[in-house]
Amino acid sequence: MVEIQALSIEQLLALRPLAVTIIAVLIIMMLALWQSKWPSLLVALSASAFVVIDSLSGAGTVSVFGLQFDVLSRIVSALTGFAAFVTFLVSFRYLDQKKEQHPEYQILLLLSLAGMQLMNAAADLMLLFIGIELMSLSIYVLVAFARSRRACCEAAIKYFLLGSVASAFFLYGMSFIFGATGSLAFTALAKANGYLGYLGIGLLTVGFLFKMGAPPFQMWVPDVYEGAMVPLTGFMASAVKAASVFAFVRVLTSCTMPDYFWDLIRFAAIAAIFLGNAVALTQTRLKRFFAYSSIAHTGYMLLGILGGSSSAIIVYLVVYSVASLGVFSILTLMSGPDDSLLTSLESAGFGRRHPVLGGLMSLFVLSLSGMPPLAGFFGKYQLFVFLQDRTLVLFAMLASTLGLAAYVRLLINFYMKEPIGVMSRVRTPVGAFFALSLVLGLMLHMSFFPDALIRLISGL
Amino acid sequence: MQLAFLCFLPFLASIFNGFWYLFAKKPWKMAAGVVSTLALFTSFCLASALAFHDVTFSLPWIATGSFELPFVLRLDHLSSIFVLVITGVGTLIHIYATVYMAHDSGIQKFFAYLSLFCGSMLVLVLGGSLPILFCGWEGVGLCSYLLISFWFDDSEKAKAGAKAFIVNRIGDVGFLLGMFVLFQACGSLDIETLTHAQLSPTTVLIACSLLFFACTGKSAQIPLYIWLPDAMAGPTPVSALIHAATMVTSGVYLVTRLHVLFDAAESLHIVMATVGGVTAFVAATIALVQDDIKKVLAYSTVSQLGYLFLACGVGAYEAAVFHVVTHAFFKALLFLAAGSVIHGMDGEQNMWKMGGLKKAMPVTFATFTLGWLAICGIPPFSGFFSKDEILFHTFTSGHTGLWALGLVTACMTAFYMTRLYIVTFLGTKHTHAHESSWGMLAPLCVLACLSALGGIFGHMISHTLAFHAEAESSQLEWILMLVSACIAGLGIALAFFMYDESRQPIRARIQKQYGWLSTALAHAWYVDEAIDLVLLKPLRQIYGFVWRTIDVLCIDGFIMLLASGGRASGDVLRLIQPGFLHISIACMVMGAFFIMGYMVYGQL
Amino acid sequence: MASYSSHLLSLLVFLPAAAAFLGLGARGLGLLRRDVALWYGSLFVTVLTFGLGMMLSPNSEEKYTWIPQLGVSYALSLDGLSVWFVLLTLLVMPIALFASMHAIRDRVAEYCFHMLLLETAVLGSFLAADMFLFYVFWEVMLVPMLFIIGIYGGKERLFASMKFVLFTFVGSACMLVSIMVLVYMHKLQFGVPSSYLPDLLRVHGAIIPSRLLFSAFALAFLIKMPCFPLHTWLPDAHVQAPTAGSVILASLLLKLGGYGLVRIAFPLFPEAAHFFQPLGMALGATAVIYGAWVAIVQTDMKKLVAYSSVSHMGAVVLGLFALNSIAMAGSIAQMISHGFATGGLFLIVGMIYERFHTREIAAFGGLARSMPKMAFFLVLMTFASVALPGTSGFVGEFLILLGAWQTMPVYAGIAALSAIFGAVYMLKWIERILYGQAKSPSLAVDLSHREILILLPFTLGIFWLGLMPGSFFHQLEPSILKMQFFLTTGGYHHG
Amino acid sequence: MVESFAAALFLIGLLGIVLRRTILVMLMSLELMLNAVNLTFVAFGQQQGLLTGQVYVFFTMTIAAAEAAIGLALVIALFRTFRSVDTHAVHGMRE
Repeated sequence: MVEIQALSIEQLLALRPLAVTIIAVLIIMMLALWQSKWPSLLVALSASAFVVIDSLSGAGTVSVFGLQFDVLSRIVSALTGFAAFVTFLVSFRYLDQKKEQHPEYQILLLLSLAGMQLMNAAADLMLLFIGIELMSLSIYVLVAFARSRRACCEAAIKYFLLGSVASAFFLYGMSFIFGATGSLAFTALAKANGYLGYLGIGLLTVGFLFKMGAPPFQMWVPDVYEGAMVPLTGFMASAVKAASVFAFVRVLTSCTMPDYFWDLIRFAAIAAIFLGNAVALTQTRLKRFFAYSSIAHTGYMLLGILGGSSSAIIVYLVVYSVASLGVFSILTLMSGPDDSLLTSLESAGFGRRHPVLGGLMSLFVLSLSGMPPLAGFFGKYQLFVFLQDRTLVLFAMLASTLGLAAYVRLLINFYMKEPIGVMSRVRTPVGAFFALSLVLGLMLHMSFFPDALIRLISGL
Repeated sequence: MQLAFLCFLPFLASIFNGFWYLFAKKPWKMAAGVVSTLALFTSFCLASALAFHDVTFSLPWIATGSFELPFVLRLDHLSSIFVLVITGVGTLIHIYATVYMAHDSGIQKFFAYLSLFCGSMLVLVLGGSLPILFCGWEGVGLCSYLLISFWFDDSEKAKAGAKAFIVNRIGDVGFLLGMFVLFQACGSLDIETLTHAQLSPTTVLIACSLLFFACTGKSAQIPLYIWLPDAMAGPTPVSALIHAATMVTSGVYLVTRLHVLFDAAESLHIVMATVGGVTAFVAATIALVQDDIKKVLAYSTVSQLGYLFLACGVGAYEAAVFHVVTHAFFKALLFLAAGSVIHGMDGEQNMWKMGGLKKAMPVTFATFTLGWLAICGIPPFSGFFSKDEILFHTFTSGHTGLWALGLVTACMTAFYMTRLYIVTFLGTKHTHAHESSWGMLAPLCVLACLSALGGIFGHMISHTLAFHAEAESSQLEWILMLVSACIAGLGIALAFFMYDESRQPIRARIQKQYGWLSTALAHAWYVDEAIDLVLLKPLRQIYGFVWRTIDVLCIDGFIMLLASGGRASGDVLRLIQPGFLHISIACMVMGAFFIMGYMVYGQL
Repeated sequence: MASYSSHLLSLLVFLPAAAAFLGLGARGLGLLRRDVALWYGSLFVTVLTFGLGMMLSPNSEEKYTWIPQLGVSYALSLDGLSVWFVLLTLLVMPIALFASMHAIRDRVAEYCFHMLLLETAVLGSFLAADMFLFYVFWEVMLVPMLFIIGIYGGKERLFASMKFVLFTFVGSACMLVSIMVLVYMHKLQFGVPSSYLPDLLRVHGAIIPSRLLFSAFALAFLIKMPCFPLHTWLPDAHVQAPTAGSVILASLLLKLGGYGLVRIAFPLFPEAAHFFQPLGMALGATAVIYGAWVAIVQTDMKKLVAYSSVSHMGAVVLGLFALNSIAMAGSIAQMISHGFATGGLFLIVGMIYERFHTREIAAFGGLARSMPKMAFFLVLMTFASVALPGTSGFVGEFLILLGAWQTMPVYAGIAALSAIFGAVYMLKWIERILYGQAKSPSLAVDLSHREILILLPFTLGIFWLGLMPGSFFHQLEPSILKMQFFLTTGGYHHG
Repeated sequence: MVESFAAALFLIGLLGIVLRRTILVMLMSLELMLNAVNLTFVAFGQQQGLLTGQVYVFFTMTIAAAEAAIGLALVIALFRTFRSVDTHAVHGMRE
């Protein structure tokens, strides 16, 4: 018999960010009646801002029902909240241009944010599954948001079908673990050994590898990243990937796996790094290019998982997400009315026409490529410095030269090629400018004062 | 302190002239020459003041950890002789050159290079340690390059300059390696410590042979003499100063300076002697058929230098120094006289186009005669005493074969010098040539006196060197003197007989009969062409081959392979991204089954 | 050695960068056009940094903890060895900027930005005492260089800049891995990770890994050097880079390879240095001969000078791997002299290119007649690079060969041949350009006073190091002794 | 015993998705897979003697319903733009 304890005050307080998100969703639904776009944006912004601030100010570990709010989960919730905040700001003008300005966009995004918070804090597999499904389903719909465009629908249906098959596998794995240990709590995972337990965790891994976009299940990443709307791709590349990676880390840290399992992860990491960087070299469309580079970064995170220290992975997550948020925000501004600028041919010489945006893009791209002064390098350095498997690290560094080649090709394209014909002047709206400066500030802070980030993660 | 001043004065003059040439607009014709001549003349006075005193001057130069390399100048008996010769003959040649080059546009540049040369030569001669000597050694090589290709409009002259510099550099590499061997053996490169250090015979042998190789480069001996004849492309005063009086003797100076080491390397003596003798003989044979005045004098210089190394080989260092001094006098005289002839004939150098200049240029004729007598070795003149001394020492040291070779060469020297003398000055042809001005003739006269009296005066100086106890066996000496005087007379008579106007048909018959020999001699035994064929052509092939294969093919090829490999793998991996939905799902399911199987299989 | 921590070092390093970012925002100072303001602004900054550099005492130090969890500290230190490289940087940057004023007409703002950023990166690399910080500045250098070659270069500049960046990045990737291993070994042995160089010097590991780590470091530095098999990026980068880019590449960036070897690779792994000594000296000797041979057949002036740099740097590698004090002092002198001589040569080639707009040697002739001043400087720089006594080249070359002969006579002998082949390719080039009949006399305008002012510092440098290197070697003394201490005792005690 | 039956059911659902061309049938086979999971939950719950197995079934059912709703909505949107629900029609992006 499961008796229900009374909820203490700080348990309730721990639930505050989740509650605020849900309440915001309800308010926006009501506001939808007035057909004015501003209030729903404001509510969404304040909700996500609240999530960020509240998560950062929380302390200690609190466990409520099946959730366990500890330091790391708060950081990732804050990160996802920040991603949502920036996505709202950046996509506001974008939706006007695409004439798709409906309040449902904010609702679905907030719902996915709520799902992610559930995932981050989950201590029970079923709650984790509910969080994953809540996030995924709202993202499926968001991908198909611009119903009229063929690419969106195609990407959405692909993402939906593959996603739901992966969830089915995930669920099936959960049932095996339930069979092996009798409960779905993370604490029970440690006892999940023998046929049933390992098979169950194997299936869980299938689900997670799909959600993170790591090979052998990364077929969907390029198509969906290219099909979806640009701000949404940014949100997926940063927040969705961060939440799923963090969930995978929490599951793996709480279960003891035999060596051959880690070889599987090692294979996935190597495949991701090599595939991501190599294919990125051949891409001409910018969105597809950054899709492959995100696969490569998933590979680095998998490598981090092998290293064992989860705080190092979180630091890398934060650094990567911030950089990719920045990149995709600029892509959103670049895309303009008809997504024309997003191919390397048309975007040649972009840096010369728009020095400020070009400069920001170079900064974010250099951070992604791991160029020293910026946060990307620091992320990679602290991820690998305590990794025992040196040959793997050497391989990762050498494969990142392929990545560097791809990024440098992009810089060359931006600065050293002559623009073809007249390039439409890109105006940066106030909201987007504020979001970009926020992202830039965060990244530069992490570049020059990285110890603050580490203290935040370990200390809190 | 005066020693430093003596050495650095020419450098100052060179810098002054250089800046004047580059930056001043209206050059006053004679000023550059005057500045350089004054500088060298003051050096000469200082040198004569300091002569034969032991003076040293040192400045800190390179000092890293234990290795100390100060800039040391040391004047002692031997180097003061050389300094006097350099500054004395140098000043005379400077005066001559001021007039000779008066009409040339780049006169400041010429005198800048000339002073730079004298400065480097003084550093070479006064150098206290081998690296300082080496600095002078290469500085002199640089100036000879700059001066040979002074008239750089004609690319032939520029190539001759480059050839001289590169051949010298080959010798310099030998010098470097010799220095390293010595440094490794005795830890210091100072000449004093080297002469007193106990070194194992093998290191001494290796070091001395390397240094000797360097001397052959600088003093134009057998393997590396090819650059001297081409060096005649430079202006005549340059040929006189550098390629007759001073630079070419630096090899002999190095050997005499390190004579203690060279004495210790016994097996090297015979090599040096034979190289010297053979060079003398071969150069003399080539000089027999040359038509260009300066080429004849160039080959005669090579052969006289051969004598010097013959003397060093047999251990007669005093004789060598004595011959250097006298050779400097009469060879400089001959070159300057030839220069004034060329000047008079407006640049014509082929002696067959001259003739009968006796009347047109009386003073030049008179001074040339004195020089001619001196070089042939006619008794009262300086050439006789120094050459005879060398032959005497060769004979007494038991190398009779080399003595005979030396004697034959002496005869040939007399023959070709007289041939030159007759064809240019005597004879009935009336070629119009204007006598040079007194600025050029005065140095000629001074040099004529020196080469006439030099014999007695030089004999006295060189004997003061007294490296070895002088065994005076006067009776044998008188006989040998007589023999060499007769040989010289024979040579002259033969030449008079052969090259008299009336003997034209006999000459034609000999020409027909030994035609092949004279063409071979004219082309200097085809040595240049041989070296070009055997060494330079294959080297040029190698350079091209090395670049094309290693750089372009191997390294770049490998890198391009890697780069295209990266790109190709990208393209291949891109192809496995199925656009079709059902293929994606199929791949996904296969992946899932693989993982499930792997987990179960792993369990076994 | 008494060293007082002064903020001067950080100011010196970051002043150009600050000015760079300031310059980006500049809208022109009232009366001056934006370009002119930028030119003279950045020129003023580099001269200011030069003045600042003058005030430094040669063993000041500065250390703050930056990332305690990873043991990374922000540490800058200036000692006898790095003071010369820093001064060389401070000297070359204003010259490069001043020389490129006429050449670069458009996109001046970006040009000044990248040049000043490059100066900060190079200064930082020479001063960094923490391996993490060294690696940061080492990589930061690539970005501005990429842009300078990429935007302002010749026809295939994109290919050349990409090759340059990737080539160096591969080397530095290996270096980063070995830095990480070192930091980890320090954590194992002393409990707390640290990437501060003096701490890392105390780390002692087993033989095999230290050899691997040394080869990783050596790979990065030999690529940057560039040494024989890894040099093919240099000719492309030089040919395509603008004049100022080439000067900076030749005078500064190549020196980082040698500096890295002396400052980091040898003291950290003395035993491995001794193990790799024959290989290193063999590579150096082959590079000397190979560089000279290939330079002889070049038709493009810049490629010829680039391959001559390969030959000179081969001599430096030979000297460094000889591991004795004479050869090491010689290599450092050779590096500085190479900075002067080859920097000067590139400047002159740039000036010729500005007049004739071609770099093909065959297109020239008889320039000495119409351009005597240029001929003087060209002959001087050539003979400095062919190691003629009295110029700085001789001091470096002589000491290297002398030192190398003590350890490996065979390789020193081979390298000594460079005197011949060096003379061959230099004289062949000089003769083709300066002597013979003039081909296009109308374009041959002699050097203006501005250009002579640009060449003057290098000429004075050549004669200063050639004739009076006393102060140079005196400053160098303590670092060389420290190096010897590490190489002899440090090495074998780890055994 | 019941789990193996549920595993067979899961497999059938999986094959349904892989082999069939129309997306609607895929959705149906998806539902089949989720019901197979429910079955395994109940089977293991009964094996362990725990009621929680059956409670989990409710969770999976609600999520399956949500998925079905969204799947159908996407199919309608797809049909409106592609005029067909055939998987082969859906291959616009090829890069």
